[in-house]
Amino acid sequence: MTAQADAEILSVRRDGPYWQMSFAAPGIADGFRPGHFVAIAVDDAHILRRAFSIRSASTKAGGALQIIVSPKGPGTKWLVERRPGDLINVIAPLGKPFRLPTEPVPCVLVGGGYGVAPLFELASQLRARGCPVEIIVGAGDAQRLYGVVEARRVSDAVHVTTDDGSAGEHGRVTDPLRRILAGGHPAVYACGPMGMLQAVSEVSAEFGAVAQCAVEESMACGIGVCMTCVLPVIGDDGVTRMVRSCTEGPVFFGDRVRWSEVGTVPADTLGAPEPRDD
Amino acid sequence: MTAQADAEILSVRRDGPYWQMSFAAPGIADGFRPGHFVAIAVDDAHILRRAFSIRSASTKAGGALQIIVSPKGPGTKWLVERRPGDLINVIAPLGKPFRLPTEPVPCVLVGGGYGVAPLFELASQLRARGCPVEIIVGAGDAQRLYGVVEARRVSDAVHVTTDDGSAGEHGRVTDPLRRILAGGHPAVYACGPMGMLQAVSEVSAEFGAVAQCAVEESMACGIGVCMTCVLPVIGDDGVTRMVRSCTEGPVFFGDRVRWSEVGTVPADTLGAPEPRDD
Amino acid sequence: MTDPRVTLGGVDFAGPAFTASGCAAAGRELAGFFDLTEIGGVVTKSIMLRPRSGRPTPRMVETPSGMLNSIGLQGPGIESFLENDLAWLTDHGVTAVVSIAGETVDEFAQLARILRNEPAVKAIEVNISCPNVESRGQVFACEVMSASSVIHQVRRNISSDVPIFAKLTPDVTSIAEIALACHNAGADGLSVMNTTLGMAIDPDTLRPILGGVTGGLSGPAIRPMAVRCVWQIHQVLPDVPILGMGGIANGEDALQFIAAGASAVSVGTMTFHDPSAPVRVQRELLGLLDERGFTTVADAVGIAHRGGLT
Amino acid sequence: MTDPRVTLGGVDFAGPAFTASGCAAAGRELAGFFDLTEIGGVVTKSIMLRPRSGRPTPRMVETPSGMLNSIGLQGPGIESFLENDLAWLTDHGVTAVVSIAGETVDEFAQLARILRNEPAVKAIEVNISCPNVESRGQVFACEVMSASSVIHQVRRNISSDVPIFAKLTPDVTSIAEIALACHNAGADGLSVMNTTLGMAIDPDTLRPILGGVTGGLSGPAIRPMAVRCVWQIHQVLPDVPILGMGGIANGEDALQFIAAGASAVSVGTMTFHDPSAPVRVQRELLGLLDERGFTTVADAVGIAHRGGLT
Ligand SMILES: Cc1cc2nc3c(=O)[nH]c(=O)nc-3n(C[C@H](O)[C@H](O)[C@H](O)COP(=O)(O)OP(=O)(O)OC[C@H]3O[C@@H](n4cnc5c(N)ncnc54)[C@H](O)[C@@H]3O)c2cc1C
Ligand SMILES: Cc1cc2nc3c(=O)[nH]c(=O)nc-3n(C[C@H](O)[C@H](O)[C@H](O)COP(=O)(O)OP(=O)(O)OC[C@H]3O[C@@H](n4cnc5c(N)ncnc54)[C@H](O)[C@@H]3O)c2cc1C
Ligand SMILES: Cc1cc2nc3c(=O)[nH]c(=O)nc-3n(C[C@H](O)[C@H](O)[C@H](O)COP(=O)(O)O)c2cc1C
Ligand SMILES: Cc1cc2nc3c(=O)[nH]c(=O)nc-3n(C[C@H](O)[C@H](O)[C@H](O)COP(=O)(O)O)c2cc1C
Ligand code: FES
Ligand code: FES
Repeated sequence: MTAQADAEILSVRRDGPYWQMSFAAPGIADGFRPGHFVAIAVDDAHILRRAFSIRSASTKAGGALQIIVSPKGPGTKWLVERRPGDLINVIAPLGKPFRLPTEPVPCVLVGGGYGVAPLFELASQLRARGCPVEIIVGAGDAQRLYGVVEARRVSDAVHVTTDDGSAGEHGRVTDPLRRILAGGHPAVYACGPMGMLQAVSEVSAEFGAVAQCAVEESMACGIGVCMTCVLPVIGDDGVTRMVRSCTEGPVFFGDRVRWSEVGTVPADTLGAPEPRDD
Repeated sequence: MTAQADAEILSVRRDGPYWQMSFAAPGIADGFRPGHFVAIAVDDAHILRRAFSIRSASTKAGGALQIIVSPKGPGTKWLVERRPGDLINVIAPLGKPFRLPTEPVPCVLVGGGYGVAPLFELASQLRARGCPVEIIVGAGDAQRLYGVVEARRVSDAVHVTTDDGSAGEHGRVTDPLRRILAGGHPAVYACGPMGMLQAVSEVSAEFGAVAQCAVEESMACGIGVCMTCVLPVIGDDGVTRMVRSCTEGPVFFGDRVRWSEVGTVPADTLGAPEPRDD
Repeated sequence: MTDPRVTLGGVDFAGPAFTASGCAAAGRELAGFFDLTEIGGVVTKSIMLRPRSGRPTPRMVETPSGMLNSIGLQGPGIESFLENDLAWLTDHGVTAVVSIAGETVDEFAQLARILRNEPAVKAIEVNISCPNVESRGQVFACEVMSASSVIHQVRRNISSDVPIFAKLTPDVTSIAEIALACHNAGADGLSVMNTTLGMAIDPDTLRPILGGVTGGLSGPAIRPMAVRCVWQIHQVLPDVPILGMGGIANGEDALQFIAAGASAVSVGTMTFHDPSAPVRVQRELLGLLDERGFTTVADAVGIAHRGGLT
Repeated sequence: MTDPRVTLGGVDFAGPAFTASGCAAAGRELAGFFDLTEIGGVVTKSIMLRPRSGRPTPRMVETPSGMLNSIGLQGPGIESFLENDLAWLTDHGVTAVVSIAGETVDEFAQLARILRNEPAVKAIEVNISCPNVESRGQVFACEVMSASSVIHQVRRNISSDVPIFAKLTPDVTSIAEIALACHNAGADGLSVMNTTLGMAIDPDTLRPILGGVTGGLSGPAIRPMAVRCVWQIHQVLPDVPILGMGGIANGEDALQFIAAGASAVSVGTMTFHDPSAPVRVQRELLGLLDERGFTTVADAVGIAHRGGLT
């Protein structure tokens, strides 16, 4: 189902600090579910692909995918300089997507910065199953907020927060989340920076909820063969393993990820080095 | 006088297997004399510059340079894909140009393939000094002939040869050269592949003439600091040295270059390794 | 058409290109991208006796035309490997070259004993480019004595039908010397080369980026170094098969290794760029060999030492 | 603003960036591109006792993010160097660090004696990464004994006011060991690193491309290796100045070297891309140091060993 293709860029549109791109993806778009990502090859000078959440897929005209790019380093900068008609090599869909509830339960979706990208389509699919959906959109400041209008279109309520109060509520996404959780037992979905995912998982746990979190770890291959993208995750057997976020994620249950130990190998991880004197 | 600049591409035009490019070169174009070359930085994946003979310079609109590019490897292919408005980083003018006669002597200019590039402007300057000019244009086949029409415009007579006889005379540039040399004592100028330069030098010598030859050696820096572009050249003192073609050339007197030993270090070169038993 | 088959240490392989250890996991993830039975085989990620967590993240840094990694040999341990990974390869008819790694000479010996009863193991790559805990953490392949002991122990403990390839590090004063020692100790072939040690520092924090501080540099950046290593080893051991690797991105790159003396090649880092790189490289290589008139891959091996094409 | 001045082996230099030996000839050709007195100094192309023709062409191959060269130490010999090149540098007020190379230990000693009377020589870089004709052509810096003898002889024959820097090759099992030996033999500092040995084969002729068969790999491709070498040496010799180099293209790259333990940097191959790279790198480096609150370059030296910025 996952395929590699030279995809023609259909549009590149700037939206504040982000860029929205779409490209033809014949045969790829069909398998898309929210939470999947795409790995894109950039210029010759950089050999590693760049990963992006798939924002949405359309099946018209052979299929197309949309992504949101925040230009940061050389690869993302190169990408946003592409023009319609240019070809980019893509591999998609990749990863394990968000799991949808089988019952029409209320849902709250939390997105930080460009992390809202996969949430629009998720919201639509949840609502199609009869789930009431609220979306919390957060960012450092008004500038870096993404997709508030779109969020309103696909949900029943939108809450906006910024760290500096320049738009919406002054504070963190966890403030409205806490209020929503206090008022009911929704399913929680989140995508955004690791710190936010940790906070969302912790607040959810306080209220007995488990958040599904789409993580972002540095990836060399995106397809499960290199072992660079790991983080400590507790398995069904209670054992912590260093787990690949590209194939076993990017979506994890928030109570399984040892958030505060991401970037370390916890001492009780399977196969952790034995403490040495040196 | 030599300067480095981000130059705006003004035009890129295909002409058979070659591409003619021109770019703005404020302050650079003034110093141009035929035989000079320009070193152009290409894409990020390639750190070395590419060298091109300057075909002509115009001083209009702040100055512009023209070159002829034969796409071969990644750098030249990248270059011909540039579009007007793109910027390329150039260093020019580089090298020692052709020396012009002080008397209005007859001149014969020999160009092979894109090697004719510097000859048009040379012809014009020679004619401006009252020198009658004939140009010999050669190539492997008709396809790879360059600039025959332009050559006619700037000279008194043009001779065309191809190795396979697909255009002009069937044979080598040395065939018409030999006839011309037999009929007079012209100054000889040549630019093209090393084999051709060697042949031109040898035929000239037969008739007691000395050809000025613009050589093409693989260059890493183009400005005299790396010592990659050397060839064995006999100095005024009769001693052979490995001489930089970027700063002491690209134009050399044909009788000074040890053509058949290019690619070796002749045993009597200054500082040549002593023969060893191992 | 050039015959794709190659023989390495007495064993036949379907083609001259392999995956590189650690760049293809145990093959399964690549099966969606190309037919694994078309290439010479899958060289599996170096496996150790026990499960191993590997190093903390970040485990990689992109560098000019290459990357650094400090995975730290993460893996499930030999038992789980046999049960899940090797079994999958066998079930799918994929040729398995099993890479093993240990922290002590004895661990290598134990791994060899465990593998001796596995008919699916076509060949063994002995990754001696990993740290030797018995000797100041220096890697085994840094020193003639430790490299030889490992190879000797593996050779003693495995059937003589199974060729063993010693995987060498370039980070030594004379790689030819280590290669000779490994061959004398019983290596049927040499895998050349592993990554070279490198490092990157974050310009903002001014701290090493990698969780492991230093890491292995791989990719096209190091290709000229790898071609040189193959050349130097083939010079002293012209009859010993070399599995060449280091920055191979296409058929021309692979051809350089073959001409320098490799009998086959592995494709590593470039698989991250293009998951079907191993089979693409193989097809391109065979096409180039064919164009140059070679009927077998073996005919081109080391040809650069014999004056090249004439 | 960060003070650009640095002190290396007791001598003051105007800035932390230098040219790299062999990548700037003797400076003159770069004078048209930037003011040579702004940088720390020009490290001249390694000079030998007698004129030397160097290797046949082709002398270079472009490689991914780097290049191979086999120049073979072409140069006019020390006499002509003093008369023409050093004189030009003196006349133009440019700080000269003279790189010397010999085929025997005695040639190094002779070069040192000739230079001892030259007040214009601010420091000497001893290129021990060249082949030792007395010892199977292995380079001096490959071995503790030969490296030490050269450094010892140069140190004995030159005034103690002139610091000497030993230029090391990365192609050794332990560069820290060679560095220690050189320091013990009298090197005031270490130039780290020279090129690493590499090779390329022409896919059409299937012969080595370089006239010298193998050549030195340089440029951004090898930067992670160079940063690692600097790191390893600073770890064992924290008080010895290191002139760091290998693939430096911009201020961020240079900052990596400083943080890893270099007291100053040299810019080599990237000068071919951008003739004013040395001064640009210096300006960018000083800008980055300033942004990070350093008042001197020295304050940032080796900071990655001390936990980085806090
Ligand atoms: C599952 C997933 C989904 C993502 N979704 C989006 C998205 O929708 N929009 C968006 O703008 N960005 C997204 N990212 C982050 C994006 O991949 C990085 O910003 C991008 O790879 C950085 O490339 P660069 O050339 O700008 O930076 P560089 O720093 O030059 O990248 C160097 C290398 O590091 C890797 N890398 C660096 N930062 C990251 C990172 N944060 N995550 C993964 N790899 C990284 C790159 O892939 C590359 O191999 C996502 C990452 C992951 C893992
Ligand atoms: C003085 C001079 C004038 C030239 N004039 C022209 C011209 O007018 N038109 C034209 O099309 N070409 C000209 N060339 C040749 C041109 O420089 C090369 O074809 C070009 O550099 C090849 O780059 P590439 O990326 O296509 O090939 P690659 O093979 O990828 O080049 C790799 C490296 O080798 C160097 N190199 C390769 N071939 C040559 C060569 N023949 N000469 C010098 N360096 C080389 C390149 O500069 C580069 O650094 C000239 C060369 C010189 C030295
Ligand atoms: C992420 C990564 C993991 C690796 N893991 C191993 C390993 O487990 N065992 C091993 O012998 N080599 C390992 N290598 C080295 C490769 O097998 C190969 O020797 C090296 O990367 C050079 O080839 P390349 O440039 O094609 O990648 C690893 C390389 C990378 C990039
Ligand atoms: C063309 C060329 C010639 C060189 N010549 C010398 C030399 O004569 N002496 C020396 O010590 N190093 C020499 N070097 C090595 C450089 O000084 C430097 O150590 C190496 O290239 C790594 O730095 P870089 O990547 O910035 O070039 C040379 C390098 C190149 C590319
Ligand atoms: S990115 Fe390679 S295993 Fe996940
Ligand atoms: S190209 Fe560098 S000296 Fe001529």
